[in-house]
Amino acid sequence: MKTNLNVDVHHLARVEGHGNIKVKVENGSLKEASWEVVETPRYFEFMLKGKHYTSAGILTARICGICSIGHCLASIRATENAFGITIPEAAQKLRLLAKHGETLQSHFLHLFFLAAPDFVGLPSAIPLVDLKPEIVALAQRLKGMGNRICDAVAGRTTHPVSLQVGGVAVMPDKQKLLDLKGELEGSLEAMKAVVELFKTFQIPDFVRETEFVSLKGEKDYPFIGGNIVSSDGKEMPEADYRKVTNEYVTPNNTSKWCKFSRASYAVGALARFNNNHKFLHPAAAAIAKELGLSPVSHNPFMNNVAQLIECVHAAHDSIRLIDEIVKMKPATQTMEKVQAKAGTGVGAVEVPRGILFHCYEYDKNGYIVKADCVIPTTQNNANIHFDMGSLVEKFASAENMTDEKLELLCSMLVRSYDPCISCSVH
Amino acid sequence: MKIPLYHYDIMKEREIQQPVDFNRHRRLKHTDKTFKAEISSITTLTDMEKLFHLRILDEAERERFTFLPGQFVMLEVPGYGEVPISISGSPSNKGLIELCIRKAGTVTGVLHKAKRGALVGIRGPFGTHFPLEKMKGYDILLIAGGLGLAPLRAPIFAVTENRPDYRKVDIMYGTKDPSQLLFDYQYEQWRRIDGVNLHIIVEKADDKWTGDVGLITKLFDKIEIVPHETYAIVCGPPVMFKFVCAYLSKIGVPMDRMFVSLERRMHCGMGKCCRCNIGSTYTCIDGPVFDYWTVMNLKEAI
Amino acid sequence: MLFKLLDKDEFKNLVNILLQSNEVIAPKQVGVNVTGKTLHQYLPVTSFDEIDLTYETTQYSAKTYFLPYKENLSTYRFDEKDWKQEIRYRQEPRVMLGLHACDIHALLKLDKVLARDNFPSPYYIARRKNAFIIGIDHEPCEGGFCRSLGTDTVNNGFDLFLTDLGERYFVSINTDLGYRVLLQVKTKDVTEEDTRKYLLTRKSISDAFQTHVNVQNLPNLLDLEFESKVWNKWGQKCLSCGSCSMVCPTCYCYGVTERVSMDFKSGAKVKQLYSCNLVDFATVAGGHNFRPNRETRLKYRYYHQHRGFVESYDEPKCVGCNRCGRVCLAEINPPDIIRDIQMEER
Amino acid sequence: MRYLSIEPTKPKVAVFDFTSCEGCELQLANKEETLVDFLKAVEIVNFREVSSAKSDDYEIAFIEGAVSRSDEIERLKKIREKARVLVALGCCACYGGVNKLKNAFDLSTANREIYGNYPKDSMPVRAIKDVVPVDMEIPGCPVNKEEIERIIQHLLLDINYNFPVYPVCVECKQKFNVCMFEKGQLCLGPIARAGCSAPCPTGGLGCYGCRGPAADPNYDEFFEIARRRGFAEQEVNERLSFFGGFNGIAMGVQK
Repeated sequence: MKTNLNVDVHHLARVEGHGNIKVKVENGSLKEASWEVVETPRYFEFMLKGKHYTSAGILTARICGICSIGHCLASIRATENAFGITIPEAAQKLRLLAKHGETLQSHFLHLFFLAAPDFVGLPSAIPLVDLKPEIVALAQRLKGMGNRICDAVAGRTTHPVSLQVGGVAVMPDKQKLLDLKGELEGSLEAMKAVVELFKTFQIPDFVRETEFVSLKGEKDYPFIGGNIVSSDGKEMPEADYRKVTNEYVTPNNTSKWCKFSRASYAVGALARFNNNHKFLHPAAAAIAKELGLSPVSHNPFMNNVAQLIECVHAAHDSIRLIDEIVKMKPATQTMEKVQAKAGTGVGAVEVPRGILFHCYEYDKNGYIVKADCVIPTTQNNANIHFDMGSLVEKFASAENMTDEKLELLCSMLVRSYDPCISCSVH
Repeated sequence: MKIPLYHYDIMKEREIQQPVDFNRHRRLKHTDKTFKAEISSITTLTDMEKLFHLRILDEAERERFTFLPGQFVMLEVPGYGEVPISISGSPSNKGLIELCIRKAGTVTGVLHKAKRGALVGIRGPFGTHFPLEKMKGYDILLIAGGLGLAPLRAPIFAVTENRPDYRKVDIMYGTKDPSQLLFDYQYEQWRRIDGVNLHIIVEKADDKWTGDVGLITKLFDKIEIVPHETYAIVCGPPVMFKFVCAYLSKIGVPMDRMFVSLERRMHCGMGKCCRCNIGSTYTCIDGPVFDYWTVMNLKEAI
Repeated sequence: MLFKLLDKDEFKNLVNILLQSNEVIAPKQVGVNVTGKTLHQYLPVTSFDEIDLTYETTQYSAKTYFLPYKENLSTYRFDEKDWKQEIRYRQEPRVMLGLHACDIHALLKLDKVLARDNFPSPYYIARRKNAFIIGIDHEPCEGGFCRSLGTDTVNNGFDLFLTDLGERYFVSINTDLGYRVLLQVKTKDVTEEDTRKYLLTRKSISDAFQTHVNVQNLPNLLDLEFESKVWNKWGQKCLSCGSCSMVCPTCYCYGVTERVSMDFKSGAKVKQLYSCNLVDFATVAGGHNFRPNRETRLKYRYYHQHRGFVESYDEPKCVGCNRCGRVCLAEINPPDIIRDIQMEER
Repeated sequence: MRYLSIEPTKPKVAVFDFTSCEGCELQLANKEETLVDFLKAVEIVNFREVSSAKSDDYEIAFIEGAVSRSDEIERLKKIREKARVLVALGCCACYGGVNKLKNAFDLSTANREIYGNYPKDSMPVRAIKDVVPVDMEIPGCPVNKEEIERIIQHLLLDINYNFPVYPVCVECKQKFNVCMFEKGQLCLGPIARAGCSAPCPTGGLGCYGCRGPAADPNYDEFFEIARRRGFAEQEVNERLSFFGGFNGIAMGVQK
């Protein structure tokens, strides 16, 4: 057994943003196992002060280039809640469709480009272009489909334009939607190939019990708004999010940490699956079974599997949504008239990496007085950190353990959370 | 019941089926069909300019391609763009198109990277030409400044190859400094032709320069001009030809016997894109060769 | 020209029949503006109900269906050491329904440049000859000065032309194809009473024009006023945004760019409509800009419209639709500029 | 390029991220239909967001993001030393981007309010060109992948790439859109540089000018239009300052 291990990863690769891993094992005992977020802070909550409500969604989309649609949705929902606006049904459907598009884009980006290289022993997906062109083609097709949905509904892939306070500014072209529907239907078969690929991946056997927090489904798998629920049995309205997140600052992280019932909690695909699996589309639920994921799973590496399951669900649900949208009359209203007023509103949205909260206080002219954003990865950071300690304790004593092997294992742990670090610092 | 409207197929028109000939303006043709040409030779003239020899590959197309001094072609590097370039070579040199090109933008940048054997496209020739027929029996002044020698080289060829048709020929050429002199390897040849005088001047001499120094108008001191017996072709930047033409006009050369070649942005060469418009005049159709009287009447020409 | 009467129900039949096997472009309402005014565009339609023939004017002209904003002039296939050029002009027949007289005049003007002059454009001709044009009379639109330019009525350039007589349309038939298409539905012969009604309708439209502009002496005047301060005044306002040219039914100038695909296996020569108001319109390689100032660029736009075009074709390029005036955020519009040049009191 | 008798080269490319959302980097992995060809045209040797391989041997460095911390200055200077061509990728790198909005606030107050007892290292945001010389700036939030592809093709041949200089209105009109002002929305289209194909107005959002100003923008008339159409100075100025491209331009300020 090797008694001294040392891992020092500066700016971990294949994650969004800048984070470091430090692990030290001396004489067989764990000295340090830490996950540090060193991203430069941008002070978005400060920038928002004094901004007009029309700009809030545009600005906060820039918190993250990967989940910009999620930020925009949470932002405009917070504003709508502050102003007391209910958006038209068509807009609700369009927003959900845009969100599914983002989920597909983001999850497949993570699964293929960020996570998968670890399982096949490559530094990145780039060599696959020559080694396994069929996998790259699959990745392109599925991720591209997510992007095309975003393009059609939100006006752009990254940093949406049509998602605005009051609804969705333009009704997408019917033919475009029908084309996408065809693509979605065709993709279901392709996703089966991804499932087969995932069956060949060896997922580390590691469990650490924790609390899972997500939005609570009433009739559907949860995505936009509603109550917050925890696997520890707690529930509260989205407006009371602060009672759940309890953000606090640590000396070595530019991202804050969160805790609820325990020292840390987890959000994301696995949390959503654990809390709401009964609302999954049957096809998605079947795949969960096939890949050996059953609730409540406390293996953080299974988050990858949960993401794949969500992709299948999102594809099926997108087909349903498109069917409903194209049936609407040509002049269906997609925007509600907006009247600014003083007040505070919270918007909670399940974005790819977990539950996202935006909260704004407005003056009577619709300018922001105070803003607060709590990002999924912010909520996960403490959990990642504690997982790391537990992971190292479990594996450090394993036979043939080397610095490199431990580094890979720790990196894989962080990546399995698909952290959005710039986002978490904001 | 259905009404399918019948389809008009332009490809069935007799005119468009004829071989493309850009000299026949009115005929319906494939306006964007390029003649594939090979860069058969490249001569480096200065740091910025190279002379490209182009040969149209198709024999029949090459046979049909004729031009007059002063005309230009649209030279296309497929995938990178198209630029208007005046033809620098001799019209009698059949099938060989010489283009002197300065590295200035994207297309010319690519061309300067290209090597012998490169395949480019040519459309043309386009535009008006110098009236060499009318100039017969007169004294000829051929005046160029800077890159202006590129378009002037074609009339130099035409005049020297038909030497008996013209009287005294004076070639005047000026550049900023000796390093910018184009076609210096040909000066000796021109000088040796009977009755052809070559005068060269630079604005700023270097260590080796022993010739004249100053603006091109200074060369007029050396030349005897019989105003009513003279035709002049002036090629160069607007400031230069403005001064030259003003001088010639002052000593009595009629303005409609001086010819200049104007440079404008062009995207088609066919009077369609309007980029070369000067007021109501298309430089590509009504020019690039204009007599000085017309230029005086074109607002914004100089 | 032959004339027939067409009941509105029969007209609907006609449109439905045309829709069954052809692409139909027609005026369609696309929303309302900030003051509540309805906005229309010429767009592809799939059913009769989408069409609104009572439209005042459209934001954009029908030009784009003849001169697309972007089109491939040619494409290239690159292989190892050679390339192959491909050129296509094919355009399926298309119905242009509900064009006003000014838009048809615009096509007649474009024909002069693009189909009849030097280097006729096969791209344009293919589209033009495959368009089945049904025009329609209308009340004068706000700010439109087509009457001053003689483009409020039209005698050719269309297949069928409709004048609304209430229950039915008075149809002018200009082409053999128009005649044959009309045979598919029930029409009536024109009575003396109908003719009288038609002429009265025409007269009432004609009398309703509010905006008048004197363009008779413009070609000379524009030369005289070349240095006029009028250009500074309006030039200072110009945003150089090109919107006027984009909505103009007769502006045809363009730029060409080429591109290569990312796999370097193909390329395209792309034509994109441009505007003489854009800052780099006359910039040559090497950087010299022949028109660096807004006022010069604006001036040249008017020069082309009212002097250059007249010199070449004995008529102005402008059809008086005033779309450029309406789209201009700076409120630059031909009637005001022309009056200013003529030093008329306003 | 063999038809030009030019042998294609495959330059070594690195991508680095500074203060940003990493959305522009993501664009490099987007436009899936040509991604494989894109990856074959260049050799990516360092791109942390998608690869754990790291090499310091590169010719072209793409820099995403602005500079907002002292360690970033050092990192950037090292990259500048190694790269033959340094490209600022996206609006944050070119102008500072939305990050620059924080410069309007007192940093220590912001730090105290957000980080309490553990203030973080931070400084006023700067564009890349304010720290090291930049060879090329690719504007946009996010950048336009199609444009990136064309730029790469130009870099391969070492020839200039010309960005459009005209305003967004041109491309917006070519999309057949109704003017945003007509719909009652503020839009920087008339003064902002095009090249994006106007996705914002097409999607129902007035332009925010992420590509910076067009050549020779007519600010005076633009402000006059905004005034005439009833937009408040605050709203117009918020727009102008949003992406940092219209540095120092503001309505209601005497020039």
